[in-house]
Amino acid sequence: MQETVLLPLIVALPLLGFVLLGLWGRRIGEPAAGWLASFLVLGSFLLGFWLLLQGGAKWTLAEWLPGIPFSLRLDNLSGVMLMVVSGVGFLIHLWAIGYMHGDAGYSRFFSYFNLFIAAMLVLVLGDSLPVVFIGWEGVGLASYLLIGFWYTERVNADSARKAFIVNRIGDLGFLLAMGLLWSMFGTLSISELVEKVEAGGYSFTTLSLAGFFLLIGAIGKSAQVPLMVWLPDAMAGPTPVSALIHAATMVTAGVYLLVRHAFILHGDAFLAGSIVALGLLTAFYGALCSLGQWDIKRIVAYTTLSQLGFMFVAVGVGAYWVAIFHIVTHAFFKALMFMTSGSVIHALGGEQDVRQMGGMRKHLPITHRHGLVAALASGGLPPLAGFWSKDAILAYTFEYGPWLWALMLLASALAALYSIRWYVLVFLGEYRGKAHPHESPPVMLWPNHILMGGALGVGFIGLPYVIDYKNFLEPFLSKAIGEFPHEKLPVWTEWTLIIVSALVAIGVLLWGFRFFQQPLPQWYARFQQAALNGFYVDMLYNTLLVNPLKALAELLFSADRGLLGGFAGLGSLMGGLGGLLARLEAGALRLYLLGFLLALVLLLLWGVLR
Amino acid sequence: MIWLLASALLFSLGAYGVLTRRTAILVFLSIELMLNAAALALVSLARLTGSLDAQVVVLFIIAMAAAEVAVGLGLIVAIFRRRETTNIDELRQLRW
Amino acid sequence: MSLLTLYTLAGLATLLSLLAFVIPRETNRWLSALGLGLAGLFCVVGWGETYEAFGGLYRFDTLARGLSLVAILGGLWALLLGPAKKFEFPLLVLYAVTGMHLMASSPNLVVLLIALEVFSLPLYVMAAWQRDEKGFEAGLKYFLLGALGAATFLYGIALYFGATGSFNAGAVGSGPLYILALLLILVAFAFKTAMVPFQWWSPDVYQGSPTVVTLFMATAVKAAAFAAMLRIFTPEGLEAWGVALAMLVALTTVFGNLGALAQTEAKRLFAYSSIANAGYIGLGLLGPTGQATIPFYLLTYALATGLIFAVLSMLSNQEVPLERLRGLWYRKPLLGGAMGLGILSVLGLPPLAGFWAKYLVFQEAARGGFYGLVVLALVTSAIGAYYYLKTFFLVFSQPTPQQEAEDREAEAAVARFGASEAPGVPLASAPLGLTQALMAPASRTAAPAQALLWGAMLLLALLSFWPGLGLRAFSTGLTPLASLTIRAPADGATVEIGRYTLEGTGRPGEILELLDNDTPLGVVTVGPEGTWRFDPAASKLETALQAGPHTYQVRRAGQATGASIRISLVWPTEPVFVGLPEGSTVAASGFALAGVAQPNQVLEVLEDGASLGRVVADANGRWSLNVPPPEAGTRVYEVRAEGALAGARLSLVVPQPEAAGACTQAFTLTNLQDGGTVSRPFRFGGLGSAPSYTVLVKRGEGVVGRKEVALNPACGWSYLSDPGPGEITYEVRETGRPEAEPPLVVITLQVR
Amino acid sequence: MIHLGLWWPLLAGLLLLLWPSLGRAFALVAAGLSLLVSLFLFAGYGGQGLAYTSQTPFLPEVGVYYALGLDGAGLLLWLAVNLVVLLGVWVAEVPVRFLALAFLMQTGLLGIFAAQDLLLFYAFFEATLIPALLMLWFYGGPERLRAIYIFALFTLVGSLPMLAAIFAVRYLGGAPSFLYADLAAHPLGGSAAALAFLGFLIAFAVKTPLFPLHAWLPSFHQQNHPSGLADAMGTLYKVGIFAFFKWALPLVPEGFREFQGLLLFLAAFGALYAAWLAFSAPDWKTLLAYAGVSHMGVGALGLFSGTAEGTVGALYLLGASMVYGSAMFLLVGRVYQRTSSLEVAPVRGLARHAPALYVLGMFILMAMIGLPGLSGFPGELLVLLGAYQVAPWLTFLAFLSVIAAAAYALSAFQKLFQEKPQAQVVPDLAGREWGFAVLTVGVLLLMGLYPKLFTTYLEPLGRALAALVGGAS
Repeated sequence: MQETVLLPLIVALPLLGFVLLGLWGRRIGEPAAGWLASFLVLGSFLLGFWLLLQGGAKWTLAEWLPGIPFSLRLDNLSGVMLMVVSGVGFLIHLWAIGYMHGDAGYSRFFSYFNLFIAAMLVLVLGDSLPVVFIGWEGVGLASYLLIGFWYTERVNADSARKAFIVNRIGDLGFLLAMGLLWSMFGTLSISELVEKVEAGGYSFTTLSLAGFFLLIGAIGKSAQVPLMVWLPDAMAGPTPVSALIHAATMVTAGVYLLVRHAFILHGDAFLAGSIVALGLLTAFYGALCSLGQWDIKRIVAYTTLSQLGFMFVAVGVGAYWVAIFHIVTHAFFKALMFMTSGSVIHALGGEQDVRQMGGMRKHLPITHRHGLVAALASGGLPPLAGFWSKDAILAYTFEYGPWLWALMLLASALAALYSIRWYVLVFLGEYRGKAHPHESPPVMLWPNHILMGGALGVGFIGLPYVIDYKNFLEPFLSKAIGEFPHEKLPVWTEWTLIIVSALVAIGVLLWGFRFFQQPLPQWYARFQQAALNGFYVDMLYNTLLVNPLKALAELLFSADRGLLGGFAGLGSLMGGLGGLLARLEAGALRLYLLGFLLALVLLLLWGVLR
Repeated sequence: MIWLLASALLFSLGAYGVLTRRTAILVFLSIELMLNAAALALVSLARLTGSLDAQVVVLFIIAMAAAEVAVGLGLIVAIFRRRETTNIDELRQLRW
Repeated sequence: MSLLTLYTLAGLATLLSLLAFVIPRETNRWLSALGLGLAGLFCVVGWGETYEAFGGLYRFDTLARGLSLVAILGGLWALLLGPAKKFEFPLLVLYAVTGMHLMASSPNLVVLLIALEVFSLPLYVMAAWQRDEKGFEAGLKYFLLGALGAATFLYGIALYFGATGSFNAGAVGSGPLYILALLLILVAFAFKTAMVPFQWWSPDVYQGSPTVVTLFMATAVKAAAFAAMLRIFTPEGLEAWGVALAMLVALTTVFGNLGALAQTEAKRLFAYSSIANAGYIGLGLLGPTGQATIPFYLLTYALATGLIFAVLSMLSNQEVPLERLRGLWYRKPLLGGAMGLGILSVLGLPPLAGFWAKYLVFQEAARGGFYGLVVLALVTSAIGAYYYLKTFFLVFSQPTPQQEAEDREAEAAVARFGASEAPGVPLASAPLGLTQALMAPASRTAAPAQALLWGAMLLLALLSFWPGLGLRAFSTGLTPLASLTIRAPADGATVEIGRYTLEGTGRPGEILELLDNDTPLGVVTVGPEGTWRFDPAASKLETALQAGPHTYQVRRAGQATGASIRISLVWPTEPVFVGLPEGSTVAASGFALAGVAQPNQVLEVLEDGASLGRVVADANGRWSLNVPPPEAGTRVYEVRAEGALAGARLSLVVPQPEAAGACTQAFTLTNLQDGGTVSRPFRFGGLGSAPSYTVLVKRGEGVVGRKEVALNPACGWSYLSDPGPGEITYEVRETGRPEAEPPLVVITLQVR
Repeated sequence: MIHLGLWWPLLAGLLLLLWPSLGRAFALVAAGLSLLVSLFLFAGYGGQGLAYTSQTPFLPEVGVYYALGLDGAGLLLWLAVNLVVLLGVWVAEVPVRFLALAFLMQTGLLGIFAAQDLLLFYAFFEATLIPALLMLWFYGGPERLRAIYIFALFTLVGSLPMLAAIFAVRYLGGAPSFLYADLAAHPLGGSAAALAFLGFLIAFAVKTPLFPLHAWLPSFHQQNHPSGLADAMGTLYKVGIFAFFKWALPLVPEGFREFQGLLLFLAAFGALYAAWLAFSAPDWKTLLAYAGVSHMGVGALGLFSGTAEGTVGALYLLGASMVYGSAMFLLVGRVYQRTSSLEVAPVRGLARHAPALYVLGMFILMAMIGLPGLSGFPGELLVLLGAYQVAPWLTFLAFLSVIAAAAYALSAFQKLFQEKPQAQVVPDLAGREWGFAVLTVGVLLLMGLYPKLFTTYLEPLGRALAALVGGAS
């Protein structure tokens, strides 16, 4: 862990991309901007990988703010996240070169893309909380810019603003957490916090309050139940944006934050319970909504929501390394899913409604293969990546409580259902649309190939202990997250769990395969209507929160003008008083004489009697 | 000592006169009365302390009163010539 | 020499009243203007000296000069802007200014009364100058109430004479009669300066009389009245009239500012403003150094209000409704600008002189301890800000076209008919269609009037940026009476402990408290010539002689603040005596010498060259040595740092020890300690009861000499010896006791 | 050197007033020179205590000195004022006399920050009012008369209690003169302290502006010259926080402790109240006015918490809000010059035709809502850290304004720049505006990414105040 200036260089590369493309984007022109952006991300990937091999790195600028250093730190945990962010990020950059072909703001897009990567890297590498916060809000800004990339349409601009504001609510939680930790420990750098928390000597409830604030921050960023409204609307952005930001990287930042602060959350039953509850609720909400959507990107968005629910449950039950493992696997197969949807949209000339698709198996053979693998991996078919991480989560939930395991099993069944629904509606049956689909160019296909390989193989880095094949991820991560005691399930229960989840997955996939091909029954149509607009959550928020606040603002505005009236009233009161006094001068000389003598007598009396 | 009380009485009589009379001349007359009350007080004090200054001052007062009468009556006569009345209650144009 | 002001004013007034019938009106006006100018010049010549005349009745000091100048300024303004048609106007102005000059410069009450009448009578006539309804009403009201005021004043003087036995202002008196007298006089002056509740006359009279006379009244009359008040109500007698004046001031500021809010006519509005300002000046009376601040305030006030009323008088002599001022800046920039500057100064906006004046006056009241009154005055001046700003913005707003048409009409009418006041043109011929307000007399906008406007504005600007100039001018010739200062040592200096004494000025015979770093140091009475001295070393306060910063503050008993200096004390480089002033007499039976030196510095004390022993200064640099009974006569004591050749000297007088009867004190040896080192020659001694003692001198074991020492009448014995260097021991026994007996005291010394 | 820096703008202003023919070039050079001087002063600052002090008696009998001196806070604010004036002169399309008035006001402001004598401070504090009034007067909107009344009365009526407080501090405290050192050496105690502090509170609350006394601000900004220069100078005139920090708290710490609870509540409530109001502001100037009130509320919260971080945060936020507040006003002025309307409501979609303007607007707005990496964030973070220790609930209340800020800023921004572009073609940034844009963005980034440059000098001041006031709630 040596101090090296290469660490900030990792962040500087994409930042350089942002600046170059931002200022001279037009001059750089169409394909060159894309390649430049992609290679910069590749550069930071390789640099990060090389530093990780050397056992991590550190870089600090002391007293950036009084008592707060600007410090970056690459350890195993942020190493894994770095690999995901820059690796998958690079692939999506390549894919976007093809996808964004012919768009007017081509270089502007890639400069924002690089800004996002830079902000995400700062978030992941930041050691002191304010630095993480810079990345945290930087990522929010990038998502605002990218969602509202085609800002000329009102709906895109509105959803960008909505995303930013909801994220800001989460950020407030993060800020308050920083305030509380500062007032408790007087420092905000995570390494010192770890020692201080071990040292003890603080009231336990305030620490759990800090944990709660962090949780609010994570909910805001990872779109968990109360603050999940912005993710579906975020699909208004171009598909690579949805793939990178709203599948692979940004939404997982919340999980990363919780895992990074595992030493605060661990051992606090209340917090763990609430995380599990939130995760479960989000998983079910995401799954059910996804089943009712018609827009292809919204389907995939809700599936992401559901998978995030899984990750939160993993963190809740204390399986921190499993959450990161699920992030890695999810990054691969979800990005693949998004990119295949993107290829399909690209092929159909921008058509996003699933009802106008179908039969892509014949027209786009290669994309079909990617779609099949993505659906199966997301559904949790045994040998693929999705199965292993989901199964690990299920194992830990069984430890936490069998009732939770049953619910999670149901959720994974739903996951299999919506994955296969997505596959069937897009690739099977006859083509219902009017356009004539053509295969995507190689620059879009090759990233998908790599992701397909990942979706197939990445599961094997975290096998359960029963399979004698060594588990690489757990020891690697626990060095950074910290050792948390965890007694292993007996062997036979582990095997039964694995077999049961495998059987459920295969069964549901087959059932779904057949179910979605024939005309849908009546009860499903009614359910679909409700699920389409997210069980009316948006409408609920508007009536309960947004409109009353706007009305109150109007009221306050007129009240403020009234305040000014109040001061003017005070003035006129003085004027009235003055008028009264002036009235005294009634002009009659006798009155004056009387006034004079009366005052004289009074003064003399007072003078003598005093 | 008794004369001091007498002058005080005279002074308050003058004040009463100022308040009750309506015509300007009588008001002015009662003010002159108050002046003479002050002169009386001075004379009695001179007698008490035996100093000559007070008596000289009384002479000054008489001269001053005369000057005041000259100017005052001139003014009152001018008003009478223009308004045919010296009732001070009618002069009420200047107010508020 | 400086009686000239009085002579020019009075002489010219009488001369002109004789010649007025013969010389043309214009020369009459210019002559009186010249006379006023000359009188002003004589005031300025010999500024700072005080000149007594007529056996104390006429005192021409700085106060008189300053306020006469203000009165003359008012007079000049009235003269130049005043009507030129009738010759009486300049004469009346001259008489009034003479009266005001007299009032400003005499401490005698009777002369004040006469001066009051001298300047009031012309004013009554000038008030009724317009010869119309309102003019006569104003004149009559002013006259009757004025007469009433004069009567009260006279009665006050009578009682004052009864209480104090003298007519001079500063006489000391007590008891109810004295208070009654002072209150009566206060009422008379409250009437003259239009303080509430005696201000009834001023709004009506200001509105009724011609604007020029209002100008004269507002500026000059107040100056003269306050000059007299400054002489009568001096800070010593504060307890008697202080609270009464405070009540008057409180009522005045409230009434003046609030009343003005509802006014629509300019002259009446500024009447209320001048009532309020009278209140503020009253504040100045309550403080210790009112003599300097009030004239400064009056000067700035006179300039500012003079500007305002001058502009109003240039607009019209009758009433000036506020609407008439709208857009003045655009129609007549000079008038608009002058009015704007005047209003801002009276309002007290910081960079302008009005602010410094108001600040100084508020500070006086704060120093006098009337904090509540200061806060009230501040709040009312905040209220006042409203109507000042309203007028200011009115002047600077866009003029309505109808107003511009009125202006053009007025110019044409003036051109055709000449000023309503212009000599020779009867008023009647002007078409009655024009409102009176329009008739702006042509002579008013002539060159001299504008020159005066520019002069007043420049003076106001000068006072805005260098208020110190005005303040110092008014406080030069000030009798040391008022100022309380610390003159030595200089503020901020570093001084050696013990080498300095605190000196300063104050009122003769006054008792002052001294504080060192806010802890009482001591009390000192001021000598007859107004100076006091105090040696901090003599004070009981132990921190008095510590090194480090010291803030010495001197205060009058019962007041919160006074003059103060900050010096930093350092250890003296070479030792010095403290506590015993030069040449004081000491006890023949021995006394203690004390002083200050560097901490734990080794010193040697010598008496007429003979060492009395070494002594070590303690941690905070203090040292002391008990001197054995010295011979009678003046002895010179010297203290030297070890190894130094010379040191500080102190000569003290030792009286002849008279026989004190049987000495019963026990035997003591006061100065030397066993084992100390001494330089040659040295003396030691102490007290005892035996008639005489023998001192045995031994080197090692061998006896070197024996000497008998007799007890002096003050029961003290002392032994002077000058042995060779080296170790020597002394044994002292009562004479006649055998050698073998243990001695009363044995000391061995190292002699250098 | 300090005298040159202080009086040069006045001289330049007077020259411009007398010879308007000197023109804009001279104004630009003058503003540039004063910025150079303040940069030179900043560079030469040794980092400890008061530098460049000079003291000559003005009214010795009364103890008034013409005393100047600059510490960390003074230097930062000098830089901010001079920079904003340069920006204003550089880009505002205004008659030359207007620039002269701006220079006059600049001297007043620099005087406020450099005065070391309480009465001199009071004189500058009031004198700055006159050019502001004249600017509003000569170049204001239709009902400027009412706005002037309100503005002048608020300031004047506000500052007279301060005069009473000055007396109390001087005479009850027993200080020999009005010099800051003397006054600070004799802090005022007992019952008078509360009253004295109340006097300071009223005057400085008007200038912060703290919640109830902010009523003059919206009308002041609405009626001012649309070019935004007058509003920029108005933003600089929000010296309340500095005044509290420099004069009110150190001189009357005991009085402050009694009012601390109330002040914390007013600051926090004001921050949220104003941010909420900004959401429904009909035009850009009202919106920015309320945004300013909200940021100053947050800053005041930091200062009144009495902690070292809070004070440093408050001062830094004051400097930052001066830069981005004024820059935003000037930008709105440029938008007015292009579209001759300031309303927020109608959609104008300028981004299509003026992308550079769009990016510049984005930068300044993001700085305003405290996006990390830009100048708003360090101040707000420090305020949060400081205030949280003393009043966690009020800090939460105040920092809700962070969300409201995002709401009002982005919705107004969206209507102005994004959505359907209008037909009328709007010119993008022209020659002079590029300089303005580059300079502003550069300063925002510098203050956001490298706050250490300034906070090292503010740190000792913060700790000294915290020690004095004790930070207890």
